[in-house]
Amino acid sequence: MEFKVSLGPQHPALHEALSLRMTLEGEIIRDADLKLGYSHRGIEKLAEERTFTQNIYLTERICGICSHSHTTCFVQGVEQLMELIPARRGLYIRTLIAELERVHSHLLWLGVAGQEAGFESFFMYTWRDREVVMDILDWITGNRVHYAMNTFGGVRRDIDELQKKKILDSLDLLTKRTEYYLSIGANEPTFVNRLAGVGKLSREDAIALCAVGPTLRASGVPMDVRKDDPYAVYNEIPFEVCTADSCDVLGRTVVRVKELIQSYKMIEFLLKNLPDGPFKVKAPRKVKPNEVYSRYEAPRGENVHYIKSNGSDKPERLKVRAPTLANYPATIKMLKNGFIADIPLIFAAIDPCICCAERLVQLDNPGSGESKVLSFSQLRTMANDHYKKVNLMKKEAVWPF
Amino acid sequence: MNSEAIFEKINGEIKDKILEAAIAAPRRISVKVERGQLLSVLAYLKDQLQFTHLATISGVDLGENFEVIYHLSNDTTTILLRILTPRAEPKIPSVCQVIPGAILYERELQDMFGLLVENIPDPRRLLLCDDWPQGQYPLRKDWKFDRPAEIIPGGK
Amino acid sequence: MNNKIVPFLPELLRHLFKKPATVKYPFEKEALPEGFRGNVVCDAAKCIGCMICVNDCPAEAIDIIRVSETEKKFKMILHNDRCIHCAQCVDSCPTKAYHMDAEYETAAFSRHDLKIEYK
Amino acid sequence: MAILKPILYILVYPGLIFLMVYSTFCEWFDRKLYARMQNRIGPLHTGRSGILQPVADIIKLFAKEDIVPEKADKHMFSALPVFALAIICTTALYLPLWHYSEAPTFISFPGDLIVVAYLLTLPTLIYFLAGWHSNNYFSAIGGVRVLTMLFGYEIPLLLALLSPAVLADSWRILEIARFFQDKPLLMLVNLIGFFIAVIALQAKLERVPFDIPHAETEIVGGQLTEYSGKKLAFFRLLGDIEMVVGAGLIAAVFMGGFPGGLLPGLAWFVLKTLFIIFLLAAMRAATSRIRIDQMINFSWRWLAPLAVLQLFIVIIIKGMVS
Repeated sequence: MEFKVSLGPQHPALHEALSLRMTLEGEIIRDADLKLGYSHRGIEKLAEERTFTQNIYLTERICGICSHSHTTCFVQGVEQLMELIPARRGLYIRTLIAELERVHSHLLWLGVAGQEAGFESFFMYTWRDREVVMDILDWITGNRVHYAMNTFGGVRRDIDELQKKKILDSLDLLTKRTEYYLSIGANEPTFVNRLAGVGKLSREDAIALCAVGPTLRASGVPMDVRKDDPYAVYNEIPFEVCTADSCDVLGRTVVRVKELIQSYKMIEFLLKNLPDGPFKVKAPRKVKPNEVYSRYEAPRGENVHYIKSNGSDKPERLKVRAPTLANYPATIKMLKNGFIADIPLIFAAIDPCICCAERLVQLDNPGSGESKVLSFSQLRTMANDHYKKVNLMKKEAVWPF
Repeated sequence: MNSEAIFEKINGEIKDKILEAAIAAPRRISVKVERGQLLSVLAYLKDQLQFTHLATISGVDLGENFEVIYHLSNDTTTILLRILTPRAEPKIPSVCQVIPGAILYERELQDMFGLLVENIPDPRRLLLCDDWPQGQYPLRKDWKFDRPAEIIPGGK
Repeated sequence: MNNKIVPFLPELLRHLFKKPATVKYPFEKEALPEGFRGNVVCDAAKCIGCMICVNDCPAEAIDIIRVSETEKKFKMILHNDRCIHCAQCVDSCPTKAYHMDAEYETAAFSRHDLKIEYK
Repeated sequence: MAILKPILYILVYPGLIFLMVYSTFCEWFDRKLYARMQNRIGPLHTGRSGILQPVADIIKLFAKEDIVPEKADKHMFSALPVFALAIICTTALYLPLWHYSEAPTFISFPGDLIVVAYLLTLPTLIYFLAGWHSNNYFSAIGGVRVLTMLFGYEIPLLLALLSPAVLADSWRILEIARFFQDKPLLMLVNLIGFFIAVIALQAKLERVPFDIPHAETEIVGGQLTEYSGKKLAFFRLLGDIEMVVGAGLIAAVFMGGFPGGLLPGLAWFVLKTLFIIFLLAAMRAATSRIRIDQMINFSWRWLAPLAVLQLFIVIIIKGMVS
């Protein structure tokens, strides 16, 4: 007996709005389909009306978790358009924040994986330790989530000796805790059984469906923009690309934990080799007509900005492709023939950031382009009217059992 | 194989299929092709040069024409493969049979630019809502949205 | 697989007798870092009305209105309800008229209450 | 007066009021332990260190809008929570906590162990019916999972409860308790059975790792998705009382009952049930939710054979003792 169930747009497993329509056969998913667009904000269109300086903060708001990824991707692209060579100390600090952000994002992901699997203690502990990174970021940038550190030609704030020392001190704690979580994740039988063998994505499928980031690396493909197409100062830092061959959710967890440990090493290297000198250089306001294609390895995978300038202080076109969108086709593939119980885990394993993947303005009235402000009583009448209509439709619907 | 070698190879082996090729920036090659040659060039790049990863497809409104850019990358180089399609007849071939992962980007192009993707396996809307009016393509340059003045509720 | 039986238990039991990590927020407050980006505060005496901040503000939260053409008189409205606390105006201002304070409990009953006018 | 006494029994002391007070206290205890194990504070504000929080939650639920879905079977939907609560309160009356020797329970008869085990199964059935009659996909999936799980844990639980009964040579909870109270060393024989019973109780209470029927990240609220307001409050109370009854049953059967006079008997009851709730809370904190197929596999591959093994051990020991 097959029946269709819709997960979302509001569902406890999804932290953002997205609709997943599944055809179920008992507990097994036979077919899955995605409906996107619930949180589309029109950032690409909006960016065409904003100056480059304003766009830094606009791109920062594409995503809350990887806010630094999008600004860095945008800023380094515009720097190429401006033919500007950013300050070396600025680049080091930019890379440092990028790695700290990766640490906080991966720790967040570990917690989310625990929560989706019903392992609440794991969630609480990882998120408690994530506060350490959040505090560091708060301390050196002035905010916990939107760091606003990037600017054309470098970064906006310097790092002093005290901050350097504090970060190095916290790294020991974080390394120890991460190794502990790896041992828990690998040894707790209920948790391992939920992760191992779930959401299989073969190497061939991962390549064909253009998956990115840890999803791709867990299928044994060592693709990492930091190595393939080094930006910022990644060509000077020693690090390894972490892969796994198990092609399942456990592999993705292992890849992320390994990347955490790599990130700690990179942060230590960056702090110990921080060059002296200015942390930013002055940037021009206008940009020559040209185009640039900027790539960045965000915590979730390859982040892509295509920027075309037309000689003014505003971009002609800004195309943003966030890693989550690239992972959707692979997710559909993974969901098929899985259990209902595995949906949240498979979905969480790509570390979805739904509003990253969607970027359009929600118009209140798309036909005429009007936006209205409704009072509460109006809303209530509207809702009542709507439900009267819905009731009529419901009477015709057939109960599937 | 670094980007210079790839550039040489493209210029040597499929010179007749492409319109022009240039190294735009370090590790970036820009290749222009005719609309009809897109699939064969794409298949060549994928099979011979391991350009398996399609990062995204960007559409750009150039006024008379739409430019569609396929961002392909392998482990050393990124190719910006571009085609032009006239505004009067905005058709592009679907590349899903070569790269299955392109489906979401093609659906996005259909929504945002009103390009007609031929032989697309799944022509439904991706991002726009179901009651979005026909013929409105938000990312075209002539689609303007005038923001109404903001009314803050509870005004004095 | 070297599965142990409930490997998490020692950690859990140890924390049973430890102080919780939670901060009882409205009663206890954590120290703010130096350079925290709170609300924007303008020193109206320093403002020369150059409009750079108006052009740079990503959230259109600053309005400078010229009151009279002949005299150099401006009225500045800071829309704190739109402000995204990016501090770009602090960076852009040529006369350093702006700074950020350490206020973070900025809730209000009406968005109108958040508007600040400088003359 | 003769009629007043049973009414007091039912309404006040081992009956409704005592159960509700004690079960909300147990929920608070469980939540506080769970929170402290996770390095959190847990309930904090209502009452002294949040002790009244479960009561406040239930009062809040009673004040909420009570929605009956249009497509649901209205009579069944409304009647099920009341039935469930009535059944579980009846079960509680069989627990020997009043007094041990003369008036041990309000009603006690040979074979009440089987009756309690049977009555404890009924709420599970009601969960299934509640899910089914909600006429919602998530509820239906949740309801089916409830039944599937029932086949997993019920038989190990019964086998585990069987072994002390065999050892004590009685089907009366009271006599089993008295037997182990006289020979406390024999309690150690049932150690495997005790742990099996605790795990099965966890499954019966649908808590992590066995909260499969209402796994919120998968099927929202499971069988209770459509319930709100008063009816949900009834189900919550049901869960709390079920925890107390289950813990009390295990304490009575495996841990030597509740000896002594009126107050000490109650004190023993509280101590022993809180110990079992502590075990349940620790299990909840230390594991992650497993899949339904893994749960069935686990209970048939491990729990059931171990319970049978326990039974064999008990039979051998019994032969040696007598």
